[in-house]
Amino acid sequence: MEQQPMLEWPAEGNLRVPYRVFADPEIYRAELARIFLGPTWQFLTLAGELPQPGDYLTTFLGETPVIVTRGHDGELHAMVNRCAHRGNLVCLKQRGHADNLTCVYHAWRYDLAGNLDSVAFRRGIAGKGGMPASFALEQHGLKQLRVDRFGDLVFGTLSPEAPPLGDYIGNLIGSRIHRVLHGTPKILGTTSQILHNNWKLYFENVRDTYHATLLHSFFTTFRMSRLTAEGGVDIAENGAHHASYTRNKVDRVDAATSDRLYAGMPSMHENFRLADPGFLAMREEFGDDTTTQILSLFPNFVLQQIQNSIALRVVLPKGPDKTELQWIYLGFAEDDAEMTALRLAQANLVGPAGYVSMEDGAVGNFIQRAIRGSEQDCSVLEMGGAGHVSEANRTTEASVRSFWHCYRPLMGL
Amino acid sequence: MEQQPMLEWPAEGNLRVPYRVFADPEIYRAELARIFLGPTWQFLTLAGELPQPGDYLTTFLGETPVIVTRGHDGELHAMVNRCAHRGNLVCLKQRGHADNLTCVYHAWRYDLAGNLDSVAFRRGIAGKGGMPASFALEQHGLKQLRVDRFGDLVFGTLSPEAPPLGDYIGNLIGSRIHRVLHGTPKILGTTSQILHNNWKLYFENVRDTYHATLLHSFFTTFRMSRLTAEGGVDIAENGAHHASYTRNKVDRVDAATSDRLYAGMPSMHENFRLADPGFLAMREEFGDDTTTQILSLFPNFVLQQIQNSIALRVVLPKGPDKTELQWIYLGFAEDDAEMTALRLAQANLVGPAGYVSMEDGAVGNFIQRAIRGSEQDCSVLEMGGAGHVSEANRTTEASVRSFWHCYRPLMGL
Amino acid sequence: MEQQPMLEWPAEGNLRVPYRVFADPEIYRAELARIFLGPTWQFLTLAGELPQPGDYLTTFLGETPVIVTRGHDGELHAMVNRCAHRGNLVCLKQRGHADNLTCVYHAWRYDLAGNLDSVAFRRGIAGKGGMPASFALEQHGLKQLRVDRFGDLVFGTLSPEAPPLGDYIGNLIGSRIHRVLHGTPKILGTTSQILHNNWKLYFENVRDTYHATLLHSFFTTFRMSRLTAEGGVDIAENGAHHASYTRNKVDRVDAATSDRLYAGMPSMHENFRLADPGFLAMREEFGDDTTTQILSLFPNFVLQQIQNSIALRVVLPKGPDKTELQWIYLGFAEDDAEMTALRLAQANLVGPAGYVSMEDGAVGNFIQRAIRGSEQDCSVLEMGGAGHVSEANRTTEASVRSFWHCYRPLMGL
Amino acid sequence: MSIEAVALRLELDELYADYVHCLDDDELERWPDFFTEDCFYRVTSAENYEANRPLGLIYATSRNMLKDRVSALREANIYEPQRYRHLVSSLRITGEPGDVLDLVANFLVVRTMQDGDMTVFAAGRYVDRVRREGERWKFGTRTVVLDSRQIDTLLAIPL
Amino acid sequence: MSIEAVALRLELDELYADYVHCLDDDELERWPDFFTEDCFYRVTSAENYEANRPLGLIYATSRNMLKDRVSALREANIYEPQRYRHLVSSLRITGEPGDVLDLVANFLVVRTMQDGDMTVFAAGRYVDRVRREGERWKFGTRTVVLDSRQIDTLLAIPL
Amino acid sequence: MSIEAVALRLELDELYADYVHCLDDDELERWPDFFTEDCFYRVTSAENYEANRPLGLIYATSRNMLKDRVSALREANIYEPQRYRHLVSSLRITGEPGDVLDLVANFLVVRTMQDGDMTVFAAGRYVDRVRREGERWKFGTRTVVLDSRQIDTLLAIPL
Ligand code: FES
Ligand code: FES
Ligand code: FES
Ligand SMILES: [Fe+3]
Ligand SMILES: [Fe+3]
Ligand SMILES: [Fe+3]
Repeated sequence: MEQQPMLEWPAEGNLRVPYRVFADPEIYRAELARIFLGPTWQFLTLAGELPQPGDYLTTFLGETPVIVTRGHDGELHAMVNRCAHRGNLVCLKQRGHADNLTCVYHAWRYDLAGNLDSVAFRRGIAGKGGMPASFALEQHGLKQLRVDRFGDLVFGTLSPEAPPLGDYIGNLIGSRIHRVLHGTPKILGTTSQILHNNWKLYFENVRDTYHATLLHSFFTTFRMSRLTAEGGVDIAENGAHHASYTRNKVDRVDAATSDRLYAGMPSMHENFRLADPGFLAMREEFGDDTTTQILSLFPNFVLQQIQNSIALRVVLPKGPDKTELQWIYLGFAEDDAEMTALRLAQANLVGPAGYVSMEDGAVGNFIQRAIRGSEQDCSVLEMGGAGHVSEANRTTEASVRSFWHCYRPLMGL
Repeated sequence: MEQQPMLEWPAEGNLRVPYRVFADPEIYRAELARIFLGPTWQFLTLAGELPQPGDYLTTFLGETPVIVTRGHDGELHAMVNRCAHRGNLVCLKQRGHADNLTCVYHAWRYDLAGNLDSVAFRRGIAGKGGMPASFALEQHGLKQLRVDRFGDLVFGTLSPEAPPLGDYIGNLIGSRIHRVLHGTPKILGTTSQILHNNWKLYFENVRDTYHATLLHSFFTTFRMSRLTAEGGVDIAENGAHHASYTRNKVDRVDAATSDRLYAGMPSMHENFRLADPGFLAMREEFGDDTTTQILSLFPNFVLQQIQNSIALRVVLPKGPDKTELQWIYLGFAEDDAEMTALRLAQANLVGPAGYVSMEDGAVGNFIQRAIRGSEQDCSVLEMGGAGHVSEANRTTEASVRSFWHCYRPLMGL
Repeated sequence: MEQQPMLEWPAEGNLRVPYRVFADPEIYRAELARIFLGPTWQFLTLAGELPQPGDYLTTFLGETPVIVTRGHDGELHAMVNRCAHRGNLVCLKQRGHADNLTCVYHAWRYDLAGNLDSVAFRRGIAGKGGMPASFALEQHGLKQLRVDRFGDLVFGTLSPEAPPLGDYIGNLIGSRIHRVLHGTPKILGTTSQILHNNWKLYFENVRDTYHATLLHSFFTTFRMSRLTAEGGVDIAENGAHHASYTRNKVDRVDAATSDRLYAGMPSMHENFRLADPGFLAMREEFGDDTTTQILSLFPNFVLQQIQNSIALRVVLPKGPDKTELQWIYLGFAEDDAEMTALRLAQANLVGPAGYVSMEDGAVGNFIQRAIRGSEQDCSVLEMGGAGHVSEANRTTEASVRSFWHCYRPLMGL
Repeated sequence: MSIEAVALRLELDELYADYVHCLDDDELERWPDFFTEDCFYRVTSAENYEANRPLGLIYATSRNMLKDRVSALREANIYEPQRYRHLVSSLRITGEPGDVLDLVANFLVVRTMQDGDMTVFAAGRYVDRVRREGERWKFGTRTVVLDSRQIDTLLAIPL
Repeated sequence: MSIEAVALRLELDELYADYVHCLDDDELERWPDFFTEDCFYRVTSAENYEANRPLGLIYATSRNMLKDRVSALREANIYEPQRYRHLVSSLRITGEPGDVLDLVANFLVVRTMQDGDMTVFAAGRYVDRVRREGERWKFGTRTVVLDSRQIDTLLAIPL
Repeated sequence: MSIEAVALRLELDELYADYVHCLDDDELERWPDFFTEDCFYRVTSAENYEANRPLGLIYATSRNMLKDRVSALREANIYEPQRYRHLVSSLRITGEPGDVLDLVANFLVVRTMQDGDMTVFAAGRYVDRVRREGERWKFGTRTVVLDSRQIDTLLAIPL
């Protein structure tokens, strides 16, 4: 079954998406195998989270649990968090420090790179029991990931086919990562959101430059990221990654025209004012005039810059209609107190309670509920034409189409 | 797979029901497609719930979300609640008032009949982006339902094959609807019950004239709807609909015989008395001597009259083993205060806490639990013989058999 | 599909277990049919729980609900708890007393052996309705189980193929049951644990003599059941059942060697002491020097003796990744007050909060989570070699292998 | 604040505590006695309550009707063994003090079935009017306003 | 124990009860007034709180920022109709008595959606500092420490 | 009602509040000190309790056994990181006032795992006997009666 297509993709190609891909358990299982355990690099952690040899934390590749360690060699290692003996979780805690990794069930011990060091009572006791002579430690290590860094971002993959990380990300998108992460990342806090929808509905949302000022009133009313401002979307060659950006101070049309274009939009509230709007002001930081940049790496990583609010987001599939969205809010070690205060105030814009992101936590679920009984129908991706390449324009679904352009061959769809 | 039978129906036909039909996910999905999105009319609302143009509410056809509106033309319209763009719920609230229907995600705007009026930034901005010239608004409306009224009851279907509503209901059952709904419906209140069982187990229960005085002590002990009283069941020609009725004041056998027949039944509690029995008394209302009438329209609508307690019930499937039972308790605009007080007091008889309906909320779940591991076995429907037509008798499962008689050809079983 | 293998078992046979058997819904459904409704005897109750004719209680064969009664004939009977009419649960309460079994839905009445005695209104009323002449009570009884006793333990099966209970258990294991249940069982209390893992992961754990002193610190630190003490595992011929035992006072190696062997094991806490260790002391009871005996009968029964703590455990599957573990803590009618006090104190060792069993409630769930995305991989069962027969040694996975040795032919795997 | 005001507050706490233990401990026969003879007891949803729809899922206009509810549960109706656990919080006096008091409180009810299955069965607020009868406060009106429009399976034991 | 000490305790109970009814009854416009003008209000997780990570999911350094939160919920943000039900328990005064008090209390919030779906949305503790302003106690600092790192769907209505 | 009666009531509220914060804040080392040296602490189900079955899931006949429970949790037993949140309600004095008091209260415990997963872990009642020791009230007997016969996964932290 894995070989023949699980559904017939419409002739329109990237202009249509069958709703079944958001609901079908068989397609979901295939995604876990072909995408999340396949030739893609996925974010594991920030390097700074594991400063000392012996530090470890746990995360996921899709639904597969993973351990990330700092080895005694000072290198980062990652392994599937499943004991080679009987499959127990080797690391039970989300983070910790250990000289080695010992499974609690039968005390098999692995080194920090996942190699099996010892098996309890391997030689038996008083000549009885123990492992057969044929048992070779080196054949029973933890399944190891390839690990690589892009700046302070640590990625992993289980696939030997995945290209080197640098090539995977590419210069176009890579430079936009460097632009934002210009200092030493310091975590201001984390949270996660449980989304009752398929993971791809959230990832489409992130890559959708068309919706922001139509769904999020703050963007519109406070002129934060209007489509009438300069901006565009960069898209990696194979469509995998994207970065959309707004140069807010540069209007493509005059303010009056912009207001006219947005007049009557439900997201436009002319008379909505804040009693304490101070936190909205952006402080010069990035050495350019880009006020908002939303960047995604296929299949599930997001880097966000909205004014001075910087966050990483990781999209973890938890079932065909359940997704965990993890947020890591960042500042930099180099920040002064005022900048830290500003980032904390601007954190009100994003996250589960964010003024410009609250809706994104719900809209995927709205779609999930709406498509029940319509799995044979399709969504329509024609805004901005049929392209899935970079544009100096955001009134387009180019980067949404590019997601499917990358997704379909991986899935054989 | 949809074409070949999903199971082999027993040779006994309507005398047997394989338990698998209450548990199998594949059969459940086929029901959503063939019955709830198929050639059946399903209750949407009372016309009076949408008095003004622009009023709307939301409900379901099976699991498919639906919007019902009162158009500017004064007509009722219904559409699938799924945006033609990317599938978002167009109406988020259960009821409201709007001049048009605007999707929150990208502000595509539909008129109250579901026709697409406008697409945000359809022409792009300053010559960039927007929809291709080939994009035609009229090809991207909301999927529209056929809507028709039977008195104040509003029904809808997605199927062009469904016969006209009047023919669908027919005169036999139609006249029994009119008999009860003799005034201008006024909603006294609503509630809903979550039943942890397949929807058909509840619908069988509603159509089961055999169980009432055996399961519900009040009916038996207080002589409310004994099988020894005059009564019967009317069944539509194709078996789809039914109406069972009791003419309580007309006994078929004398009281002593009745008591003897019920003696020893677990539902008979000779010594059970009420301290305040006033609410049980029926007030003359319907111009006939029918004290109880339970009516069902295939596949999921119920109209109940028990004494002066009137309610609509809608059976919404939520999964193979989950069902929502919605209750709409009615009075009439013409009721005097005393009648309203009586209906409210008699509401104690029905609903989730009802003296004669509480058990019906649980018995379906008892069956759902009991058939685990017995999916290949069958229930037995031989009470009253093999018929599925009208009888002047309620000691029969005729109207349960008639449900299956209508269900099987629709499902190809 | 039930005929061809649901998966290809690895060539290594019982030395490998594909993780898919712990996660696959199709395999789970097959287990319910082939194992739990198949030729196995499953524990139903203690005979003493139903002292009087008319006493009944309810339990399960797999997910199939079952009634156990004491008939007027003084014999024990068991039937599927599903009415022959429309499939309702005949007994709603977990235990009770009744002269007959009457279904609440339509009052069909069965005797305490499950034979159908009467059908309400079988002859109709005043010549109308009722059951057809062809309807024969004797063809519509409750589905009956074979019931047999082993001492005070009552077992049942739905399969005519199951051998007589005594042969099924055999002398080797049977004598170890008698050894523990030397008096008249008296229930000190019951509880149940919801395990979020496949039932077989718990059953493997029970049969795993290798893990106890490595996972449970109390065993190790307080020298309660070290592998360096005398002991072994008895395994029934077909591998179905097992009994592992420790003769704690007889060390195979001197204390120093034992300490050295356990030195550095995470479960060894040299400096861990109790302020009130009194409850750990064992009182002579069984007339031998066996301090711990864990016994299992295929597929889901456990008899435990740890010091003076005696308990029955029943493993009920509730889904591919959900299991209910029922505990019945026993004393004997012959116990003096001091022994009862000791058993209650030692109950701190076992159950959901038990010092040496707490971990067993979680480790199965750890595995269930760890194997996500690794269903094609296998666990490794090579400790103690490849055998699945009795050994005078516990540093082995022989009794785990023997479980699979019995499981695979039943499942055709 | 006077000692009387404090005492009043503690009397009311006691009333609410006694009421829920009565229900949670299955002493339903004591339940009607928490009400005045001419009481009005109603269980409804916030949706009905806010739309001024008069329906009650349980609707009693006298203490006798409460007694009938109890005897029906004991003798007539069939439902699986189950028990409630009430948590009550944030009791407030909303009206003027006196011999009749208007009160509101939040509640949560966890329902446990005989097999051990636990669910959050109900959450909402009590909107009450209590009246002093001799030594005791009694409910002249108790409106149980459920946050949810849904009832899981059935509502047997009162709230 | 003095009558004043008792009265203080009941005043604080009243403050906490009034606060949750304000939120549960959708009287959000009253909500900022429970705080001092220079208040600090923050919703965070135990994980952030114990790691001394300053982030707040909602982070307000003035009463005006609370007012803005309310007006955004009323005018700007889009979310499905929903309501909370707060249960509050085990209020304790942790610091020295005076005109400024340090308090901690446990809470549980059940969220109900318009279709009736109920979930345990939040559980955790309030870590508060209250200050007397004339007749009323007001929150100078309210830190809502959620036990869970997860938020179901979104956090619209404050806690 | 006398000021003493009021004070007693508030002392008991304080005892119950302090107890749950001790457990919810993971200060288990303080926990045994809420009990008398010869205390009896038992966690059981309503099913066992009502059938007079003496079993306890946790069964301690001395304060030392409580200390051992804590040290085992700290040093010996293995369980995933988790925290409780207790809600306590409807405390009542059921016996005669004096230096020994019989009390009952309802409780609900929400358990949160490290990944953020929250469940209603336990609901039930405390059946207690407290004794005054100097300035403090201590539990001579605490019987934790769980409504459910089921425990999800395991019971590590006491209730
Ligand atoms: S499962 Fe890890 S050591 Fe056995
Ligand atoms: S989904 Fe409705 S406008 Fe885009
Ligand atoms: S289902 Fe048992 S009598 Fe009808
Ligand atoms: Fe967005
Ligand atoms: Fe009924
Ligand atoms: Fe164990």
